[in-house]
Amino acid sequence: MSEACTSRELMIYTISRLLRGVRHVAVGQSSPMPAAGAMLLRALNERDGLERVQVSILGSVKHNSFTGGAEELFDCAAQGRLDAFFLGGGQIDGQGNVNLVGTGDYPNNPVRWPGSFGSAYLYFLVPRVILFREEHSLRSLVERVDFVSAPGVSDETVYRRGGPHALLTNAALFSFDREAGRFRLESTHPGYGWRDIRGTTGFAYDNEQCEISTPLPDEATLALMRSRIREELRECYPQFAGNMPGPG
Amino acid sequence: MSEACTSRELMIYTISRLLRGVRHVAVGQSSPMPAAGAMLLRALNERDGLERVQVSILGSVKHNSFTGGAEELFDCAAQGRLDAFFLGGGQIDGQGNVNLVGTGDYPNNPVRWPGSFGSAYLYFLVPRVILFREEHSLRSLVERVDFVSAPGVSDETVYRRGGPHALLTNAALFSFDREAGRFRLESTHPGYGWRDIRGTTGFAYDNEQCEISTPLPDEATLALMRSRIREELRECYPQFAGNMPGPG
Amino acid sequence: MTDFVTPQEMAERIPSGCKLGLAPDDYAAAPGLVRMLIDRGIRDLHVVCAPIGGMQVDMLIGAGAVATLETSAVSLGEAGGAPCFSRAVRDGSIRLRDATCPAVFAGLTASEKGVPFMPIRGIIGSDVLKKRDDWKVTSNPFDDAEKIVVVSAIRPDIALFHAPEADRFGNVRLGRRRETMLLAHASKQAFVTVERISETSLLEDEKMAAGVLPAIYVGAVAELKNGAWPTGLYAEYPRDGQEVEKYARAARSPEGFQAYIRDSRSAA
Amino acid sequence: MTDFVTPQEMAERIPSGCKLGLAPDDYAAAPGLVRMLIDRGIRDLHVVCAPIGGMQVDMLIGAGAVATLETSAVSLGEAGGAPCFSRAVRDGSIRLRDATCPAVFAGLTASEKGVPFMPIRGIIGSDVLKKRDDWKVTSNPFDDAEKIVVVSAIRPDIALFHAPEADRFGNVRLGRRRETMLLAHASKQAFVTVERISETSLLEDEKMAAGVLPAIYVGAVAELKNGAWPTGLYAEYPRDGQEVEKYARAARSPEGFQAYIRDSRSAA
Repeated sequence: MSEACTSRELMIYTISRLLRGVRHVAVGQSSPMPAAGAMLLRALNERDGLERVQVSILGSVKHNSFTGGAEELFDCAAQGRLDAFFLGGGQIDGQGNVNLVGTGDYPNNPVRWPGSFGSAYLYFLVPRVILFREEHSLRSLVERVDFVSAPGVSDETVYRRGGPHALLTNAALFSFDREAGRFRLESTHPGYGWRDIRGTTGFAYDNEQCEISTPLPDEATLALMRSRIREELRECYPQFAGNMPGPG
Repeated sequence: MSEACTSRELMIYTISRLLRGVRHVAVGQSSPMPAAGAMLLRALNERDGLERVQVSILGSVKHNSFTGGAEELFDCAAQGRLDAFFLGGGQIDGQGNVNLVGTGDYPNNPVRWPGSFGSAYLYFLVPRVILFREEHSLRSLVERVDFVSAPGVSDETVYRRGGPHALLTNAALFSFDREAGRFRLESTHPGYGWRDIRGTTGFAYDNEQCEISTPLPDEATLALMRSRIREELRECYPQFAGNMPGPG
Repeated sequence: MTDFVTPQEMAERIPSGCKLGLAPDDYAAAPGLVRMLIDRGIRDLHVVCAPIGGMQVDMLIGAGAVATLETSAVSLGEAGGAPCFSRAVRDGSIRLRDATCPAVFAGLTASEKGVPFMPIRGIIGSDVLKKRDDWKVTSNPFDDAEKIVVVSAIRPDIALFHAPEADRFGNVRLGRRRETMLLAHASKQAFVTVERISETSLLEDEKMAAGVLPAIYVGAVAELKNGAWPTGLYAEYPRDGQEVEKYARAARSPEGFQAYIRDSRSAA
Repeated sequence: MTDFVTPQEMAERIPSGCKLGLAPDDYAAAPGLVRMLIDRGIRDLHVVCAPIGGMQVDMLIGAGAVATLETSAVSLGEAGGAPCFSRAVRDGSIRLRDATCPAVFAGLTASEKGVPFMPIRGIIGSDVLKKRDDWKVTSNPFDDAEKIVVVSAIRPDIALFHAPEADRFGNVRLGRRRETMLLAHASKQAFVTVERISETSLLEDEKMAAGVLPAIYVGAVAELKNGAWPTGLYAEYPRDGQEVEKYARAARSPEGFQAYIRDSRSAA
C-alpha cells in the first residue's frame, strides 16, 4: 500500500482534470504544479489512447514545442492555438481580477511581488485560464485586489475570448461564471468543509454550502505521478521534484 | 590588351562608384548589374584596404547576411541598417516617381509588369536609392508615370529619410535633387552626347548641356570584373555571368 | 495533430474558394503540388503571395483557378514576365490586390500577433495604397503630425509550401527563410510537401531547432521528391532554368499554356 | 563592423545613463559582464528587461546602477523574490515602468519593424496600462467598435546578452530563443559575451543559420567562459541553484548584498 495522496498531488490531479479536452496547454515560469498537472494529463491520455496533448513548458528544453522564443507563446495564444494556461496571483478577487504586483499603493508598494508577467494579455486570449493559488486565506482571496494586473471580465468594446475558468487552492476548487463575473464553489479538498472555505475566502461566491469533496486520484494515477511525472519535472524543477513522494 | 569595356561593364563600374562610402548595400531579385556593382565595390575596397562593405543579395545563399527571411531586409532598412538599394522601373518620371506596375489604366493595364515589389517602402527608408534602368528612351523616362509604385518625394507629414540618389541608364548618369524634386544630368556614357540624352529623355532636368563623359574603369578594375565578380555572379545569375566577357 | 498524407490527398484537402498562401519561387514554392491542384480542377482561389509569385502562380492563373490575387509582383525571374498573369490582368479575369512586399509581411505579422492591423512606414503617395480598401492612412497616436499607413491582417486558410524535411512528429525544417515561418504562423494551417521525412525529431538538435516550424502549425505533410521543380529549393537545388524558359515560351498563348500543362501532366 | 574585445573593454563601452536591454536569467542573461559593470560603478541605467529580469537585474539595482526599470517582472525563480528590487520599490529609488511580457515584445517589434507603435490585444482594464504614459487606448481603424491598446516602440541603445558561440565575423548563434534575436534587432547595437569563438562562419551551415544573429547587429563580442553563471545558459548549462540561493539570502539586507558583491568580486 503506497503513501496516501498528498495535498500537492491532489492539486496536480485536479489540474489534470481541469485540463481535460485541451489540445495544447502552456505553463509559465516557476509553476511546478501546473506543469505537473499538464504532464499528468498528457501521460493519462497516452495511457488511455485519448487525444495527444501538447504541453509547452516555458523554460524547458525537452517539453517545448516553440522555436521562436518566448514571444511565440503569446503569438500562439493570439492565433487561437493555445487552449489553456495558468495564472497565480498574490491576490485574487471575487470578480476574477488578479494582482501579481503587490499590496498597498503603487508604485511604492510595501509588499512587492515579481510583476504582471504575461497575465494582462493571456487572460484575454486563452480560453481556459486556470487560477492557481496554493494559499487559501483572507490575505490571498480578497474582496478587491490592490492592483489589477489582469481583469477578470471586460465589456464588449474589448476583444476577449479568454478568461478565468476555475480557481484552485490547497483547500477548494471554484469555477467561474463569466456572465455573472462570480466564482462558484465546486468542491472542498479532504480536511476542509464549506464553513472553512467561507471563513478563509475574502470574496462572495455562489454555492457556499457545497458538500462535494474534491475527487482523489486512483492508485494507478498516483503511481504515474510518482514515477514518470516526477522524472519529467526534474529538468525544470529539481527541488520540487525532489520533494515529491516517489522511489529514490 | 584586353577587350574594350562593354556598356554593361561601364554601368557596373558606375554603380560601384555610386555606392562609395556605403557600409551595407542590398540588391533585390533579378538585378544582376546592381549585384555586380555592389560586389565590385566590395572587391575594390578589399583590394585597397578600405572599409568592409556588406553586400546582401536577395536570392543568394553565399552573399546573404540575413537569417530572418526576406522580411529582414525591410526591417533592416527600417532600422537604418541599410545604406543603399536599387530600384528599376518600367517608367521613371522627372519627379523621381517609379512605375513597376504597367502602362495605361489600372487595373487592366494593356502592358503589365511584375509589380511594385518593395519599392513603395524602401524608397522611403533607404538613404541612397539608385534608380537603374538600362533602356534610355522616351518610353521609359517619361514626363509622368502612368502608375506611381513609389513616389520620388513626400511632404513633411510623411516619415522619409530615403529616396532617389541617382538614375543610371545605358546612356547617361543623373543625380537627384530632393529639395527641388528634379534630376540633374551628371555625365553621358561614351557614344552619347547631351543632345542624344535630351532627345531620348521624356522629362525636364537640370544641366542639360552636360559635356562630362562617364569615367571608364581602369584595366585592373576591368580584370576584376571579368574574373572574381563574374564568378560571384554565377550563383544567382548564371545566364548573365555567362554572357559577360572573361576567360572560359 | 499533423496528418501524413499522399500528395494527391493533400491536393484533395485544399478546397476551391479558399484563401491560399504561397511562397516565392526558388525558396519554398510547391509547383509539384500546385500541378495536382490544377489537374483536379480547383477554382475560385484567393491567392496570397508571400510576398511575390512566380511560375506556380502563373500556372494557377492560366488554369483559371484564381479569382483574387494578392501580391507584390508576379515574375518568372530570368525567364521574364509571367504570361498568364499579364493576360489575366488585360482581360480582367482576376481581381487584383496589388501590394508591396513589406505590407504583405505586415499583414501576415498582424495575423501572427493576433492583432487586426499593423502600422507600416512608407507607401503614402503610392497608387498601390489608393487601390486598397483594406489599407488606411491614420495618424501616429504618439505624434499627430505624422501620417502613417495601417494594413489589415492577412490570414490565409491554408499556407502551402515545399520544404527540405519534416519529421514523423510534424515538425518541418525551413532553415533561414523566415518568411515561410511567418506565413505558416499567420495561416490557419500549413500544408507542406517535403523532400524527405526524418524518423528522429528535428527539435532535438538545438543547433537546428531555430529553423524548424513546430508541428502545432502543420495540418498535413506529404513526401514529394523534387516538389519544388522546376523552380529551385533554397540551399537544396537550383531552378531548372531551361524548363522555366520552356514554360515561359509555351505560355505566351492560351493554347501553348494548355499544351504545356497537358504534356507535362503525364510526367506527374 | 563587429569589434572583438575583452570583457573589461566591453564593460567600459557601456556608458552610464544608456538604455540597456537585458535577456531573462537562464536564457541569455550575462551576469558575468553585469558584474563588471557594477565593479566599474555604472550609474543611471534605463534597464529594459526583455521581457523579465532576474538575478543580474537585482544586482544592478542593489548596486544603485538603475534609474529606470522597464519590466514585466523581476524574480529569482525557485530562489524566490528579488530582494534588492523589492527594497528599491519600497523606498522609491528606481523609476518603475511595469509592463506585461507581450507588450515588451510588441514595443521591441515596433523598433524591429521601424514603426513608432504596435497595436496589442488585451491589457485594457489592467492597472499596468494606467501607469504607462507611453501606451494608449485607440480604436481599431477597421472597426470603430473595438478599443485596442497601442504601445510605443522600445529601442535600447545597447542589448547585452550571453550566447553559446560567435564566429570570427561577428555572427552569433542564439538558437531557438528568438526573444534575444528580437532584442538585438530592436536595439541600436548588441554586445554579446560568448562561451567560445568559432573560426568558421556560423552562416555556412544551412541547418544552423536560422538561429544565428548576423554580424550587422553586433557591435562587440567578448569571450567570457561561464558568462551566464550563476544563472543558466539555455541548452548549454543549468543554473547554479545553490549560488542563486546564496545570493538571495545575502541580498535580504543591503549590507548582505554589499558583502556578496565584495566577496565574489575577487573570483571575477
